[in-house]
Amino acid sequence: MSDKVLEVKDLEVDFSTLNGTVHAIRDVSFDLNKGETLALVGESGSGKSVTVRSVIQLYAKNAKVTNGEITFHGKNLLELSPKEMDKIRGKDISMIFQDPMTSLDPTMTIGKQVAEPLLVHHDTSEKEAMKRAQEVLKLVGIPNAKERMHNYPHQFSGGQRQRIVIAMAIIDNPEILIADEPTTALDVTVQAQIISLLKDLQKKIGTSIIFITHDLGVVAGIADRVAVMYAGKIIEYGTTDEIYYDPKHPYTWGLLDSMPTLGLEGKRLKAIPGTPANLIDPPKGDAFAPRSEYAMKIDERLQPPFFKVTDTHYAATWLLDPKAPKVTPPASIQERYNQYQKLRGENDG
Amino acid sequence: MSQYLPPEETEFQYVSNDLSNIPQEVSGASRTYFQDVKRRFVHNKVAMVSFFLLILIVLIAFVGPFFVPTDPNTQNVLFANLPPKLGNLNIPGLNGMQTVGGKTINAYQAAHVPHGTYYLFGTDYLGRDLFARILYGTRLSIIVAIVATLLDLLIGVPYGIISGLASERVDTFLQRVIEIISSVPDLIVVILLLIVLKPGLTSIIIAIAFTGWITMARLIRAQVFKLKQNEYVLASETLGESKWKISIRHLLPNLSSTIIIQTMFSIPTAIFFEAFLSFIGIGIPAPSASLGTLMNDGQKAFHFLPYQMWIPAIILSLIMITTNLLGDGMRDAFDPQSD
Amino acid sequence: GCSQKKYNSASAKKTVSVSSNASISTMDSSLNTTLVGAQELSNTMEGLYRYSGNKLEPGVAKSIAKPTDGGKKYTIDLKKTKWSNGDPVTANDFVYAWQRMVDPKTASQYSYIYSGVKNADDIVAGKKKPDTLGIKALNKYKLQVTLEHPIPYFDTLVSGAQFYPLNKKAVTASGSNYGITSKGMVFNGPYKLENWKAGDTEWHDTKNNSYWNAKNVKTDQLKWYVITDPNTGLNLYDTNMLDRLNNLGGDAAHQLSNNKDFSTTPQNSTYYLETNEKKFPFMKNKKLRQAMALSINRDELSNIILGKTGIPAHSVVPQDMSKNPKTGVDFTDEPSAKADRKYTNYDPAKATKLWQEGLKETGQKNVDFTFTADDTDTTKKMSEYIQDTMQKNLPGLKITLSNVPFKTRVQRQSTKNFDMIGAAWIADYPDPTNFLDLFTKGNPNNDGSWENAQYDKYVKNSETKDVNNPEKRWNDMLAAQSIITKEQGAIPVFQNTNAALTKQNVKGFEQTPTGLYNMADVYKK
Amino acid sequence: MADAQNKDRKVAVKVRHLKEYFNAGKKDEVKAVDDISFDIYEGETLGLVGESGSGKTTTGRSIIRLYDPTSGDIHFNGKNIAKLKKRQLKDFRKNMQMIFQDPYASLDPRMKVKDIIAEGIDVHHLAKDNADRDRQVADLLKKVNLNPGFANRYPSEFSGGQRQRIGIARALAVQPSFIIADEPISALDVSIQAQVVNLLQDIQEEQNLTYLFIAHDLSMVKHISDRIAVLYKGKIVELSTTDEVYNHPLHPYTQSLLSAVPIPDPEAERNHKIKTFDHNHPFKEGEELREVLPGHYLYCDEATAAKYA
Amino acid sequence: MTKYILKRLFYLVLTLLIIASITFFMMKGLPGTPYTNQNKMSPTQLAALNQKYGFNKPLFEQYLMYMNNLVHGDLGTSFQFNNEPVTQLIGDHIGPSMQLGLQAMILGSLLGIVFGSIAAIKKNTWIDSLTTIVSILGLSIPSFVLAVLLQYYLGYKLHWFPVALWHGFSSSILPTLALAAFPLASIARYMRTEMVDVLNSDYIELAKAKGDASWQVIVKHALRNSLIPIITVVGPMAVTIMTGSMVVESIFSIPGIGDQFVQSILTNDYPTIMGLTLFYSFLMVVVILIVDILYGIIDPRIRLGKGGKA
Ligand SMILES: Nc1ncnc2c1ncn2[C@@H]1O[C@H](COP(=O)(O)OP(=O)(O)OP(=O)(O)O)[C@@H](O)[C@H]1O
Ligand SMILES: Nc1ncnc2c1ncn2[C@@H]1O[C@H](COP(=O)(O)OP(=O)(O)OP(=O)(O)O)[C@@H](O)[C@H]1O
Ligand SMILES: [Mg+2]
Ligand SMILES: [Mg+2]
Repeated sequence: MSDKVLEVKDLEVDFSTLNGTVHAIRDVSFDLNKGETLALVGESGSGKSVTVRSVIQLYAKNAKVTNGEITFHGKNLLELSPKEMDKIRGKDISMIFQDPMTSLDPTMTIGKQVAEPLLVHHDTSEKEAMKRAQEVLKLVGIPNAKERMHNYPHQFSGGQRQRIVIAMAIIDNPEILIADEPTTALDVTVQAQIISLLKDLQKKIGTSIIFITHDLGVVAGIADRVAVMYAGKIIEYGTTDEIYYDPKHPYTWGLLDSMPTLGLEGKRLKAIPGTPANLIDPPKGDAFAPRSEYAMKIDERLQPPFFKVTDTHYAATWLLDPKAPKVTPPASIQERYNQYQKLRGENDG
Repeated sequence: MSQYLPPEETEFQYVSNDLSNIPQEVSGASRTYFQDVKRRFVHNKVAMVSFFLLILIVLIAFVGPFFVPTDPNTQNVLFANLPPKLGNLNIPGLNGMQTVGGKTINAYQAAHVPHGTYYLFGTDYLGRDLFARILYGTRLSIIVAIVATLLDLLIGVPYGIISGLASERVDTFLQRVIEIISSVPDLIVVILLLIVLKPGLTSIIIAIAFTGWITMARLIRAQVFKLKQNEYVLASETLGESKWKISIRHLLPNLSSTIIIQTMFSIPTAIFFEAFLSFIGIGIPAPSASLGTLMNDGQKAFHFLPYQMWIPAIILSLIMITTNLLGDGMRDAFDPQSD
Repeated sequence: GCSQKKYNSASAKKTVSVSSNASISTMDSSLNTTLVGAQELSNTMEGLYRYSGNKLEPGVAKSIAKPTDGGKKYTIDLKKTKWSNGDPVTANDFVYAWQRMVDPKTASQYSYIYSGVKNADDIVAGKKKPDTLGIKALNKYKLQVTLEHPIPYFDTLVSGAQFYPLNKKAVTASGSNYGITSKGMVFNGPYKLENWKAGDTEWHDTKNNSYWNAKNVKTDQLKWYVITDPNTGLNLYDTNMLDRLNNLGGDAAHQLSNNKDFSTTPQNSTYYLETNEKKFPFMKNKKLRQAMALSINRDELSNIILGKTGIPAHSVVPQDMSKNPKTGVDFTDEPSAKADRKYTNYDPAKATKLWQEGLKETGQKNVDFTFTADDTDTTKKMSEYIQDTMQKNLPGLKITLSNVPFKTRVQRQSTKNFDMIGAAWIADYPDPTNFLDLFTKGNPNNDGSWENAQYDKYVKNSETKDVNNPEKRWNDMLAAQSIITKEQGAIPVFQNTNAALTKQNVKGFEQTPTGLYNMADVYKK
Repeated sequence: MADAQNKDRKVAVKVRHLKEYFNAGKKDEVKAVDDISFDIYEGETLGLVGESGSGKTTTGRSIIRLYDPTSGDIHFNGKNIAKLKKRQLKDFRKNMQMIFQDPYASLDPRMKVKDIIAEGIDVHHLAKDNADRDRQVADLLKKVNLNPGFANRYPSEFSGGQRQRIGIARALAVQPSFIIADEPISALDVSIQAQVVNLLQDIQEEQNLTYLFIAHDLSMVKHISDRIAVLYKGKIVELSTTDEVYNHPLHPYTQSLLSAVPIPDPEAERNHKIKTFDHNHPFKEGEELREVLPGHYLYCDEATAAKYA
Repeated sequence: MTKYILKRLFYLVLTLLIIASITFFMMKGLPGTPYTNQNKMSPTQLAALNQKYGFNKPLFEQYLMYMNNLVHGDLGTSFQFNNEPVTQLIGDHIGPSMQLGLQAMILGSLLGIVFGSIAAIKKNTWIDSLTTIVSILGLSIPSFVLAVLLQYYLGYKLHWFPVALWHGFSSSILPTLALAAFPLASIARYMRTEMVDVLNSDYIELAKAKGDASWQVIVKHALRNSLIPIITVVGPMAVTIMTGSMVVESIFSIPGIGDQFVQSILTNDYPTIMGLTLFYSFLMVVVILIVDILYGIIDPRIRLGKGGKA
């Protein structure tokens, strides 16, 4: 496929700790198409951050990629030298982190920080870079960009800082923008602004975005496709609509159900019982099985492969095996599907 | 690797988990905070080696004198300034040879030392056995360090806690006091104290305690400022706990790492300070020796009898390095982020 | 080591570099109290007479004057000499300096040395005007000095810094700054001090061409360096930065004793111990004091611990200071003195015995003494040795050491705030009475309060009745010496010597009886 | 302020003209809470929402007297506690408790779970003996769905959700009637949030507790609250029943806030419009909190209020 | 800002006055007088001396006089060096101490920063251990031992540098090295801690994500941010070192202030002791003030006078 900008294949990442080896990423594969937004969702510790950090190879010292391939423009990023990787970082692939309050160097003016990628990667003169920084700052909605370029991070609000970080990430028109929970630390109103900013930018510069969050509301607003992670694996992926309206994995069901939605509400929330899986000694079979009411014997022994639902929708659960008994998803999930069908009908009609 | 067995029909059966009663897991084995600290510490080889070395030094310094029959203060003037010698082994530096006026002579023969008598670290200007003196000196230096540190803890820690918890006005006052004490040169404080007091172990300790606690108080105060914002302290307050009890129940235990680490830094400081006092002549009164007085004496004879300075200096450095490395190790062990 | 040469500048001809153990606090001859100051004053000033080695020679005076009026009047003719600013040195310069010295407003701490000059004591006490002092300028170059009683050692006395002339113009012009900087000072001695400030750790003396005897001064420049660290001194000497290294410590002296540059010169001083008989009346028991004296092995102490920076002292009067006026025998080598050495020769068994008897007689069991002494290296080592040997030989005695700075020790001494003290006396003038006086009843320096009427009588006789009869006087002093030695009123320990290193090509370092060096005699071959 | 609709209900907490200024009188004065008044009825859950820094935490902490109010009254069970001396606080603290936001910072890492939970029991001498204390701790652990066997463990061994339950157990230990929950779930993972919210609701039903529930996650607040107060820059701009606030928000800020909440529904998100609010000129002269509709309070001037009448 | 500085200046003056008062009364309470031959002086002479130093006045009056003189910059005259004004004494001797102190601070800070940074960057490698050991050695060898060793081996044996004395720059090298060991070692240790913290921070990660090579990250971002807290340590340390190390000065026969300090103490030279104490305290409080102000200037986050307790 020609419009794939990034392909991750069979990625496995371990961390060695005093307690033992943490198998944080266990065989993760996905690809990213040009101009699309792929959302990675899943509970805390499921491996979202480690996955994307592997792409730009910024991870803790105790990390080790034990297997896999990350292809970008025909090159396996995992085989590049640190120098070659430096050339890609911030230029072709850039990244935004969760906390805007700590992501900026407190002792450097924001203009300089925004201009830095240009200065690092091109022979741009300082003046030109600063001019460009000013443009980008204006683009992300910093008022009086010209004057405020010379201010320090602490003189900006959280929302403004996140805009500055975004400005920095897009100044060199990267092909891929990785956003690791870019709005989690922000207020809903500010979050909404940042998300619409990202959407606008994507339209303008055509970047592909990998967007990490555990807020399903945000995902619904921004993503074209969604990959759901659990215990170091992707367990389901598909278009946003497919994941929201026709999920197949019990974990995805639980995730959707635990959200009190403004539209659908019941007296009690449906919680996913139990605690996340232990990644030092991950279960042999389906890691979610112990918390699932749909667990089968096979789940204890074998990890489920991906079962195809549609061309774009895959889920790793034995429930999709033809041999499995017919399952009825929880009522709320069926409700979603029905609502979706109705909406579709309306739209088509 | 286990062989892959394709899924069988029979395995596609619900196991009907009891989800209302999932066995509740807690991460890892049951470990207290201190067990964790210990674990991290044990994994730090440098710190462990330092720890055992230090223990060894302390043991030798405290137990050694019982096994070494030589009295550290016995003078044998005829055997003054003999170089180190270990048995009849001919190890350079430990063979009792000495260069006097360009000629190498056997100092033991020259002084008519009876056969079979030898001094591992040599003797000093009064013919005292330096090995015995260094044993006692090390012990004394360690006592100075420990006692001074204890005093430091007894003043610095409460001072810091009070300053951190008290009202802004009291805090400002306490900080001014610290500011004043710390802007008077250490040397003068100590010397003035020593003029008023009688020179000796007690006054040295008091002198060290007088200025030594300032850093501790500052650190503790800063830490208390941080800790008292902690929600568990607030929680305790909402439960009606008094400030006093909060300090004991919550602050003190959580300050322990700061305290221990700072203590590890105080120990070398105290030893060092004592050495310095000895250098300017107001240290431990003779004939008792500390590493400081020994180095000081050795320094004066360095031109001719270098071993008299080298040996105590090496031992002091060893103590300093081990305590510092131990301190580093402790700091890392107490920092949960370090693994 | 390619740059070795660069630091050898001291070896340039006609410059002699010498170590000093302290800096000069004042160049005001009326105020100086230190040996370093006295040395520098002697380098740059000239009194009536000057010692060259042990020989007293005329300085500003034409010749060494003989007294008249039964030893109470001296009329001295002066040479026509000049100050370094060209002013003549006149009799009035002496009159001015002497009167200034005794003027209580000057508050000189050394004015007591004038005692014996007519009216000096009264002037110091504020009872008489300074101009009543027994000194008169008969004319520009003739000086007359009147004494209250004859002073046998008058000639030596007036060779000292306290009796130097002062240029009134220079002194008054500088006001209270006089003596704290070389600026504004004028000199009439062999050298001039330039660019100096009080507390400097390095100073240079340049040859004074106005000096009357300049043609015999063969050195152009003296460089003085304050060196307090023993290693530094040795390192500097070995790297030829110093031509003369003074005051070697015991260890160094011991190690260097075979070096050809090494020399020791005894100083006219005695180090002795006193016990406080006021505070501890039982110490009036002479057996206890004798026991203490016998418990010290002075040879071992001097040879090994002091490394020959000291020689054993058997009497309070140092050896090689005064000779029998008739036979030329040294005061400490007279037969009676030799016989009395049994009181100071190491005898541990006797010491123990005497000590126990003394304790029994006084009803004491245990004696706890704090031994106060200076905190110099040598003194510290010595006191550790004494502590050890006394405790070993004198059962029941416990000694705690208190090594304090010089000033503190002197203070404790003069306020009698001590148990046992180690004191040293350096001769102001080389005469046994300078030492014997110290232990007479009521003398401010009799710190231990030992007293003996017979002794006092002999000392008094030597200064009054027999003062003009050298032989009788000698015998009085010997008798006094014998009494104090037998009683061990003060326990002599050692006599200080200056152990020094001198480069082979440097000559003329000869100590004068007052512990100084006549730097006009020092030259480099 | 007991409005027409609720005049029969018993008021648990009555806050009047509460002000909490930090660094009062200085150049860097912060009016964290600026003259707010409201009631909390017995057995209800009042949700307090607002953007970061709007003064939610400060409000909660002032009510429980972790801060001394700058001015204003706080009536709790009929007693004005705003001016109680520190010494007198102990009694009322048995009845009012707090659950904290950060499950990591709110448990002393060096204490065992049982000692954390029993701290209140110890302070107020609620246990007859050690066995009784242990029994109470076990009961509390069971109540928050934790294995009683965990009593001897240390907080570091627990996950965020489990820790938050321990925090809840600690608050319940003194059997309070009113609990302030300051963002008790915002530090938790989505899938765990629901567990804790359910637990809070269960306990409320069981023991007829009153909650002040502080949060910025509006969907959760909506789920749990009976009434909602919207805080903005230290002032309550709107206060009414949950349905009213969500379905008929009157204040432009409330409207803007609600419109910004993301909806976990792609279809809805596609048509999502966000209302903007002018943060530079939020308040006008003559505005105060007025009851414009029965039980619906709005921060507005008289003219605006008149429109709804 | 101005208000803040004024407030600080007020406290500064207050601190100095308190220190002056404390030292004054402590000195007065000490046993002993500065006159060596007191027992040989006549009462008239003593009275003259006492009058000269004002000892004949009531204590409180002496105190007022001292304070009054102090305000006018007069620290009295030295006992030890008859009549020499203490201010002049300090002026004469501070030069070499300052020069040595500055050189040692500059050398120590530069090397300390380099060592500390390298240790942090190479955390938990043998390079880290090596720099740690070197810096601990710097902290654990007493300066007099180090001075003796340097003098003996580099000066005496190898002739690389002058053995001692104060003759131009070359003779300042060995004492500078001896003095630099402590600042070097402690700054290296502080630097390592700070740098490790900074390197763990988000903005460093972001800088890496921008494609900065590791040296760029260090130079552009990490160094500056880790240096800020170091300033607070360096200031007071510089004062301590610049006001003279008696040990090093005496070993190298340098006419510095440290030796004067000890000499004045040993000779009961009260005016000098007090003068030097005040001088030191003055430098210390001024430097601390400057450090605080600098801190605000260098670190844009800290605005003076805003927020929190000082
Ligand atoms: N440096 C590390 N050392 C050990 N384990 C690590 C390290 N970094 C991450 N992990 C582990 O790897 C797993 C995946 O972490 P990751 O940060 O990718 O989670 P996440 O999905 O991003 O979670 P969150 O939503 O909390 O950010 C977790 O179990 C985590 O504990
Ligand atoms: N101790 C304090 N000193 C000074 N200002 C403070 C203090 N505590 C809080 N503030 C300020 O008071 C205002 C309200 O803070 P508060 O913590 O109550 O907000 P919040 O609504 O709880 O915000 P968040 O959602 O971030 O928790 C903020 O501007 C805050 O900076
Ligand atoms: Mg993450
Ligand atoms: Mg809050």
